[in-house]
Amino acid sequence: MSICKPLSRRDLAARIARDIPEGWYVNLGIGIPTLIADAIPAGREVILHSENGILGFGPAPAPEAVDPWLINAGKQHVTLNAGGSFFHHADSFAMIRGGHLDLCVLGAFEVAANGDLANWATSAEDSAPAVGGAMDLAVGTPRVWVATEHTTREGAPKLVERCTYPLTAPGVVTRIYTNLAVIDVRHGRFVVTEMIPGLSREALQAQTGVELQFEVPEYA
Amino acid sequence: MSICKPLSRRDLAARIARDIPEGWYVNLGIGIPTLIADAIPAGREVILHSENGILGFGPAPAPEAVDPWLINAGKQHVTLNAGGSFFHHADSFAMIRGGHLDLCVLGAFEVAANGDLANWATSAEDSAPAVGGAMDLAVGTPRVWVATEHTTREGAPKLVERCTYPLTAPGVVTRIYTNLAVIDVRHGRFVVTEMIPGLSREALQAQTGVELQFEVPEYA
Amino acid sequence: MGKSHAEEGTGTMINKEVRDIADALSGIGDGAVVMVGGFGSVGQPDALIEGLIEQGARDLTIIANNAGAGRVGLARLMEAGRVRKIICSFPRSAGSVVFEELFRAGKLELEIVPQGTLAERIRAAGAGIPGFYTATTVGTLLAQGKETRTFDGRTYVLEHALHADVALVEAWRTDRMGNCTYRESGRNFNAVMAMAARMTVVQSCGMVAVGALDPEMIVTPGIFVDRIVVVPEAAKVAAGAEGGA
Amino acid sequence: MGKSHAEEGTGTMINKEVRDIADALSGIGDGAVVMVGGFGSVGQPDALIEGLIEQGARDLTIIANNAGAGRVGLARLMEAGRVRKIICSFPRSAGSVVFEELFRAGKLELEIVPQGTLAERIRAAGAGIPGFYTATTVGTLLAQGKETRTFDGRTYVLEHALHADVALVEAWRTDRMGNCTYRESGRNFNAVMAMAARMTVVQSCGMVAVGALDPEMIVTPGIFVDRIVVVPEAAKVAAGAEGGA
Repeated sequence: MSICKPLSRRDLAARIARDIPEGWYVNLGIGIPTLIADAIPAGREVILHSENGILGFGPAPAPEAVDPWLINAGKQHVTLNAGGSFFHHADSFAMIRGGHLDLCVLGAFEVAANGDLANWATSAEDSAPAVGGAMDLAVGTPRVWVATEHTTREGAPKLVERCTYPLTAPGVVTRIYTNLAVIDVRHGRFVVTEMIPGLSREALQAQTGVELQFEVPEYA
Repeated sequence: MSICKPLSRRDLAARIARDIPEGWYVNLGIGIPTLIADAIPAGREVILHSENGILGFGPAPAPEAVDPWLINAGKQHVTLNAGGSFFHHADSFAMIRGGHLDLCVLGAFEVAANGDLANWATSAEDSAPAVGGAMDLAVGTPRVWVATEHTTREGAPKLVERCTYPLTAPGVVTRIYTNLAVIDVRHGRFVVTEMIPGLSREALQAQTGVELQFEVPEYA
Repeated sequence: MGKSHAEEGTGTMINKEVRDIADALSGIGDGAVVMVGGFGSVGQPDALIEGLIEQGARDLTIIANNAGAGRVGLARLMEAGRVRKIICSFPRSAGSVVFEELFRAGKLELEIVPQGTLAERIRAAGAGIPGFYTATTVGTLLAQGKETRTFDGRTYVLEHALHADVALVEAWRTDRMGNCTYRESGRNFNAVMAMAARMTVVQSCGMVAVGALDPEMIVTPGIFVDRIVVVPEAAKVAAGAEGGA
Repeated sequence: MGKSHAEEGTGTMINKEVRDIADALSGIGDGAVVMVGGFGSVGQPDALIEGLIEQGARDLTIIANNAGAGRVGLARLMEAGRVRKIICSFPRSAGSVVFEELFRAGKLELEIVPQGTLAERIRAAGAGIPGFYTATTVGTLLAQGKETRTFDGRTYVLEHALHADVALVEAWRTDRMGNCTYRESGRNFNAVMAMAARMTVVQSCGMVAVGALDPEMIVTPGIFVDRIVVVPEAAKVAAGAEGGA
């Protein structure tokens, strides 16, 4: 293992935010993706979509300014930016399923080199998994980025040859941001395009369940 | 032929209006049905639907009060009653197709005893007939009433055994109001429930292309 | 605007407001399929759900996004043994203790539907569309048993309309004709469920005069609404964050 | 309301307004499928249609409710020989002389679609639904060649999503982010077509500041809009009744 310092959840969110251009319509999943909202550079207009019928929501309100009728899909209180709008659930998922979002950023249990995403059920034997909007987002959005720790808490790889958990959708993930690296999914291969300073290719490979390709200098 | 006086178009519209209870949501087709709007008894709340996204439209405006953005499906200028609302075409036909209207009143070229309605194309050889919303209304509305002259201008029957014109929808008409009689469509038969004063059963039958049943006194 | 028939006023008038919760829920029978609007606590018709517990109907099928939280509302209805089956997208959340107990004990049937498919199946019922195709669930466990079909080289599953006997929805402002507006993220499932049931019962935060709602702003026209009961928003305590989506 | 990113203002800003009609229509190629909003003269993007005649694209497929009237707008585009095919519900009306001429001469392909099916096929394209079932046309000439299927004992036909390369729509008020409201019966096909094309071009009756449109009243959120060109309503003469539906 390397001695370099993995990104914090907040730094990982900031790293992802840097790559979201102005004008994109973006849905952020629960967990690390949610943190991206606060990390978007000031003055850059990125429009956040929430499954429960909001386009253009803003940061959390001050406690005394909470509006009970205004929550996001994670059921956290939010605000509405100027230019935001409200709509119902069928219209909201028409946006998602119809391919109108530019990007969704989701968490993952596992991502496979073929782009398969598993992020909703921890076992095929779980007979009451909560799917929410994950499957609609995964199949409907042209760019599906995953934000995740590179491994599980136990150190098991989350980037794998084939998912063992039940799939959210097959072949949809286009890029993965982990606390160690940025990895594109291309033609059934994981291609590393960025690594945290001081991390060796071997160290990254050792924490990954499938062979990586590298398009970065040995030490970034 | 009888010597009695057939209803005028306006009187026919008024006769139909009498049978529309308060609270019904109603779509009125072009022609005689359109006249029903002005014939609804004052103080009775009947809510008129227009295919182009209006619920609760009111009478034509005074010429100096015409609002260019407010027309009905017949492209006539209308007003909006208090409690009216606007929506788009997909929502408008969701109301129609989803069975939410109580009634539509349509014109007809022919109606058959089995409830078949022909009101959109005058020949199967017409390769550019204008269907508009007629088929959606005919299949989606639980009560389809027809308002029509009893015969064509040439005296040919419009109430027939089987339609010869292309169908708008099969088996949908529930009642017919003509300038001579009110006729229910029941189990594949025409049942006369009302006739204009002085008209004989024989005279009505003579102007009809299929055998009638009668549930009225010989002379009303 | 033209002169309203309503204001001419000789006849009776349309008035969908009922006296109380009991009147609003009368006639809901055992075995009914009941849609419950809201997303989390926002737009949830709490008073109608509590009323349904009092009302006593059993053997219900509930269609809702979540399977209840804590031991109030939907969770209490389930705990009281009134629910046979629940159709939802997100049964398991931080507070879904009652669901967990009943489900593990085999006392509750569950149908998991992705959130977008759930919303669209409900809209389809309201729009007279018996079935439609979506790519959502293709290649996953949730596609098992579903018919598939290819359009332009991509595989889709067939989904069926989801009808209900009753929809319980919460609206922000309503008039006696049944026109409804919603507030902010309160529109959610309410606006589609209002279209999809044989009878739609609205828990309204407040009545206004006919004509007071901007016709451009009415989200659910009165055509979809059968009964309205007023429960002022002051009586509604926002339960706050519940976790899960 | 939270503080808008827009108002912090160090970066560039989203601005979908373009300078003129030519910019609004640039890039539309020969063979394009073009949706044209409006119902009769209401909500019809007249200036964009006239602009499309100048722009010069040929071999177009037009999706619209009507096939034009008189010798202006859509009728003039057809008369100029730019339209290969029209998909509509009501081609023949009092003033549809150009359509009649071209159609009889075999110079125009026609697909007749019932108005509700037309609206729903357009919405389906916008909503990522490749196909759906409807009872409309069952048992009629218009069902010929369509696949049928039975749900709960009733027969339905399969209808396919109707996509376009470009949608030309008219809106009432817009902001630089592309949010749109419509006026009265002007919503009609505009709001669904705005969802269904690869590029949506809005002819707006007037721009307002971001935040000036009530978020509860925005019918077409900016996500569906690519370009906006302002044509004040004063320049738009209501052509009045045209007959037909």
